[in-house]
Amino acid sequence: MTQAQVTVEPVVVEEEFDTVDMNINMGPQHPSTHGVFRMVLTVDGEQVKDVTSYIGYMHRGGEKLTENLDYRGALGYQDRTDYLAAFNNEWVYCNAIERLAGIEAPERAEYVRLILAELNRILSHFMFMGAFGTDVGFFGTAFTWAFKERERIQDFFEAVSGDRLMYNYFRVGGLAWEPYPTFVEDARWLLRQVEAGIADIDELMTNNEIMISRCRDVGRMSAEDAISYGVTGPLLRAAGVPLDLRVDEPYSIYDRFDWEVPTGLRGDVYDRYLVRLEEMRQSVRIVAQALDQMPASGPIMAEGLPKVLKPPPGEIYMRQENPRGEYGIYMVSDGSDKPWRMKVRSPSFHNLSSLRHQVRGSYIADAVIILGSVDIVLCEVDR
Amino acid sequence: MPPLEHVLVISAILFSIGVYGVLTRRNAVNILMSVELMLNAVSINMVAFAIYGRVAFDNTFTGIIFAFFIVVVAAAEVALALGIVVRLFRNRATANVDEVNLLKW
Amino acid sequence: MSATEIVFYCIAFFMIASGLGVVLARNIVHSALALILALGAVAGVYVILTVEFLALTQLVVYGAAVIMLVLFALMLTRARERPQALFGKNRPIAFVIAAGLLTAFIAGIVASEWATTNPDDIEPLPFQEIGDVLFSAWAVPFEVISVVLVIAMAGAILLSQPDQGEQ
Amino acid sequence: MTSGTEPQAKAPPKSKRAEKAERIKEPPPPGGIADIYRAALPASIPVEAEQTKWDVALTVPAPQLREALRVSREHPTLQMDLLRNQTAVDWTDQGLEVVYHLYSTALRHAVTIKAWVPSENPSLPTVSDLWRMADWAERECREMFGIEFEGHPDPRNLLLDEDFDLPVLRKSHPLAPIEVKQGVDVEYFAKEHPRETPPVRKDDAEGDDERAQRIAAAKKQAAAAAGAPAETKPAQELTPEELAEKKAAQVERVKKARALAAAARAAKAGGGAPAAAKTETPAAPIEAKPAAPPPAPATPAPPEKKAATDLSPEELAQKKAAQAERVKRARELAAKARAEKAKRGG
Amino acid sequence: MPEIVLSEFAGLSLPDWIDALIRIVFIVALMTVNALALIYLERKILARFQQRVGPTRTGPFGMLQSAADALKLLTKEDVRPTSADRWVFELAPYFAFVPVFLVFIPIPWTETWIVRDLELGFLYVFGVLGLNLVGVVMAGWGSDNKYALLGAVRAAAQAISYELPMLLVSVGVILIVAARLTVDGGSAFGAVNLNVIALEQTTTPFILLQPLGFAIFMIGALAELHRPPFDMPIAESEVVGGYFVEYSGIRWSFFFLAEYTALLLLVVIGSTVFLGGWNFPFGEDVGLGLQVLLTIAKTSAVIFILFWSRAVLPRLRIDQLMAFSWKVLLPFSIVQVLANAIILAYGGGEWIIGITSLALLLLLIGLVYGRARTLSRGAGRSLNKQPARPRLITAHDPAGGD
Repeated sequence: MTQAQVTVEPVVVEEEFDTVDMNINMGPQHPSTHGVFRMVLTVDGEQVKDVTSYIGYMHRGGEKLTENLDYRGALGYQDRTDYLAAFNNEWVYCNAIERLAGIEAPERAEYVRLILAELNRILSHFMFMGAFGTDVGFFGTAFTWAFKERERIQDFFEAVSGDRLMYNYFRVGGLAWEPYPTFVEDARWLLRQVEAGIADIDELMTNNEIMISRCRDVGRMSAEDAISYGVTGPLLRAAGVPLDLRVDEPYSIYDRFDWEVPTGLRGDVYDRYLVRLEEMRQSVRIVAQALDQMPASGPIMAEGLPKVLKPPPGEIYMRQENPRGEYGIYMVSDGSDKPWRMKVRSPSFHNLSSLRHQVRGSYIADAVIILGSVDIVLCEVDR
Repeated sequence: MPPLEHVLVISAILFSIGVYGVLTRRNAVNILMSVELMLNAVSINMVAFAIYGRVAFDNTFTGIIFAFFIVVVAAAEVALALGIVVRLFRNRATANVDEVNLLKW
Repeated sequence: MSATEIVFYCIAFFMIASGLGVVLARNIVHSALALILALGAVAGVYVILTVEFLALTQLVVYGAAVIMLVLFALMLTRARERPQALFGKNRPIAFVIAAGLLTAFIAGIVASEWATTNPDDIEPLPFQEIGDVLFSAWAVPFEVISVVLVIAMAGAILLSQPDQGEQ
Repeated sequence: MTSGTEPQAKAPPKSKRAEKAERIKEPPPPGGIADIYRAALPASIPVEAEQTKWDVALTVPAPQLREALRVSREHPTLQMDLLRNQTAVDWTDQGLEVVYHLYSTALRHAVTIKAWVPSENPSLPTVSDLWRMADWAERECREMFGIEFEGHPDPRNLLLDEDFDLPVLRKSHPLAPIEVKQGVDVEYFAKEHPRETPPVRKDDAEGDDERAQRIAAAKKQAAAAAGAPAETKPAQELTPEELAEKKAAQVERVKKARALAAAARAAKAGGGAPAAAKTETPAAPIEAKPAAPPPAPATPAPPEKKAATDLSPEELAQKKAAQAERVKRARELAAKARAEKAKRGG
Repeated sequence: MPEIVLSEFAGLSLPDWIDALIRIVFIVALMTVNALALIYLERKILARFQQRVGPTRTGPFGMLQSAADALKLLTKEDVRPTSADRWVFELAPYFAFVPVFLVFIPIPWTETWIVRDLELGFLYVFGVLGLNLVGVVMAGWGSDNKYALLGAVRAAAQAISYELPMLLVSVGVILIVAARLTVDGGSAFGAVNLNVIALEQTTTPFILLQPLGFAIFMIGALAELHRPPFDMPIAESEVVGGYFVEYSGIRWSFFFLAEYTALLLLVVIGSTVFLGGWNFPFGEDVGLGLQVLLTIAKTSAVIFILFWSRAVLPRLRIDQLMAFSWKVLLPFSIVQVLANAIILAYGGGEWIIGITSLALLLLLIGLVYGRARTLSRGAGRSLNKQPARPRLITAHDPAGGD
């Protein structure tokens, strides 16, 4: 890795005066901004010269709210940052508190958490496939195909947690309640369905000539640039950096499974798509193994937890690999029943900050699919 | 069929409108459009003469062929002229012919 | 007056009105749209004059291609944002010149003796013969025209390309 | 190089909290990242190491922070190429603790770098030229904590309303009412609704017993009802004068930053767009801006969202007028609300 | 110029104007019914592709859904943005609609069911259909909306570029027809008459002689119709509907009507020119009633393919679209026309034309496919997979530093 060659170049807008530049306001209400995101494209004809992002429309002050609730009470807010990966968020939050307070969740609970989080990753990537397909122009076909599988997973989650989107099922030290009796069998059935669904999506999109020519070499980002922008997750892996926190800073029980980390070669939109597709398959692998290894019975909650949780003063930066990248919670305890400071490091936020770097010089249509390939969840960007 | 004189008068009116436009308009694109009007007026004349004089002039199609060529040349002319206008706009930020008073770019 | 003549005068009126629209409209895009109408009306005149082939050529070439070029140029250069610079100072003079020209034309037309056939005896033009003539007697000019077109195309592309050396 | 602005940034005053915090500080294991840092950093940068629940946290003096971060990025034994997180913690009376979480993708080690800045006019050099990620992170930190990052290329608000300039994540910022009336007459609400519970909680001896807590809360309430002197008043609660002063400083800062940004923009627009240059002035938002009277922080937003090239002068003027109109209306409304409140209260 | 004559319509001698009126009413009814039916069918077919059921609630199988939609559109408020250019905005739908309406005139539904048998039918179709663009550009510009403007500019650029290959491959067919007409020293007069072209296909539809021509014609038709994969002018995820983004109610439905009518017309023309129109394949003489059925069947088959392509193809980018037209389709169609001309001029058999065209088509497909393969480099292989073995995280080897 070369040293420190990554500096911020000044914005070089071509001095040459080509016809009249036009500012296009894309969003906050636009079908392809994936939420209330606004970007102002400065275009010359169809080519994007510059782009300015405006975020914050969904800012709800989740950090401030969490600081004003006790540790357990703020759990529900964590679902709402990244609503497509709610289990993963809950997990990070619970893990952060558990590490702060020195609690250890029982093994069975850990397995259930892992299975649900990995399934949630698949769900989130299905959502990506659908939305990205629509961005590329599959008039709804990719969307409905992906959503069919996503619905299946959501049905499963509903059976487990009682909710389809904001599960609120994990607890500090374990799970809210015992998973229902046929959990394992249903999960196995679900995996088979999901695998078929992944194959369908693969067949529909991967080798489509138009898809390839649309996505290849669009939005390329070198590994250095990606790292400099704090880009993590599938985007960074597509750029060729095999950084996966499940491997590099292991947490939970990921070291018990046999799986692989896919990385791309070019860091373009197509690689991101491929990486996500492969990640879904790997998640299926992980879940299958976890289902086999999972103890059939056992406690799902740590013993002897106090009624009011007061972790000793200290701090932790808990980070885990969410579907969109490194989701970190920086939590500072002052010894009271509320976190003194809770900061969410959301992957979407930093991935989105690299948008300008990727979009400049491409076409308007590229801007749309690049934004789609970044796969932002605006609730998470704005928190 | 209307008499030849009426066709000619109409084309003359169109031509005069074109002349007026060329003389008064300042925007290069507008001038171009006025020139198009004049060209079309001329080609109406050509066609009219060809049609009404076909018997008298030995069944040739010269007028119509000319009108056809005028259409083609006009297309070429428009393409070129618009290229020049866009160029002009790019370099001098104006499409106004009165402001193009430098004899250099 | 036959139906054909009624149609002709309607078209002529329409044509002149659109022509006036072209030169008088304050908004340059309106001018361009009026030009489309005027050119369409010219095509109508061609149809009345039985040259349908020419009328269709007119529609294909002007209606789609030329007008699109004009509109492109207008959109790309945003000419409509400067409406105050539309007309020059010499409007009265121009009017006098145009009116004088028109008077002279009409005087000439009326005064001349035209050796024409009776309008009612005119046969529809056998346009398949146009093709024969075009590719026999007029073959060389036809080829030259195509060369002109190619050159114009190349020139237009060259002109509208951004300079490479100029920074 | 970039230091010299904050001579007192180091060594925050020792309060009770700080003492407590120091007591629990746990030294990192030897041979770890802390030692590598000690070796890599120049001797002029003192490093205070602490083992957190996962990473090792190193505290460096604020003036040397940038140098320390630069070394982290460039030193071959560190190679911290990923700035994964950047934020701040408001420790009320001791100032703000700015936290940088670093990670090396090549060497796979992580570290936390911290620096203290005072609560009043906090300022740090930017690192957005070292990690481009810091661009947005610093913008967020700036609007949430009021920390000014010197040399930041684009110091606008990121998540909040563009003329909302209160540090909302500071502990001194009340929670609810301002969210209701965002941007309009914030100061009034801040005065009317002081923070109800003290953020610094006593280390109550009742332990984890929920009932005892409830009793304590009830006791507190009773004491408040009895008109006891505001023992509960938080130490960091600012007096109105202080608040006003701080606000003024902040307004000044924001104004400066905006003016800078506008100037840069104007320069860019002037150089890049002859069309705009042809028409009168490209955009003159700076002069047009009223002098920002303190009671109404809802200053008109300079028309910075659209590039000057895109607006004709007429449109610009129109837009500006509309904006002024809107601001005026907002102010009137706020004044009315204030009068009503006062009537009801008094 | 046609003077007043009594014309025949369904065996009756009628004055011209009544005759014209009947034909106009017929066309308008056909247009409306066609648009309603196509919209319903498209929704149903797309729904099947997307594993949905589509409209089911209105009428049997949801068949009245389009009618309900039409009713809604008719009663909807007609909104005009305040900053829109009033006249341009309000007239644009008609400018987009009328040319399409006019294209009905030379279409041979059967051997004799033609509104007017125009000798220059083919040229007429393209001349008039091109004017459709004026309405589109007016809508885009008059709405004073940047998305609309972008959509209109895209539509114009793409229509201009795809009209050319379409015309050229049609010239290929016309050459063949002309060669047949002049074979006994006759005149080539009528070679651009759509009905004559259909008549020439009693034994062999021209798709067998000009497969490349048919492919390019249909691709061009997709582009002219703004249908996927060439739907950039109305791409929802980019320009949110394009040139009619500001329209509502009846004006918007005019655009829609024009779009679906143009779809029908271009496909009918395509099937007339390349699939033999009302001819039974390989030359059975059938009655008029069956001829209509044949036209409808061929048209429906092609329309189904267009719907299919909408379901499974993503959208090209505008520069790729232009490049595809100018760098691929145009050279291919020019080569095809030249090949036809040379073969016919030197008296080669028509089967040589067919084989040449087929070879060109295969070459075209190979080019497209090969480019995609080169780009993707085997989609699976552009990934590195690294085993996720737990790696020991040492806090860096101190020996490296000190």
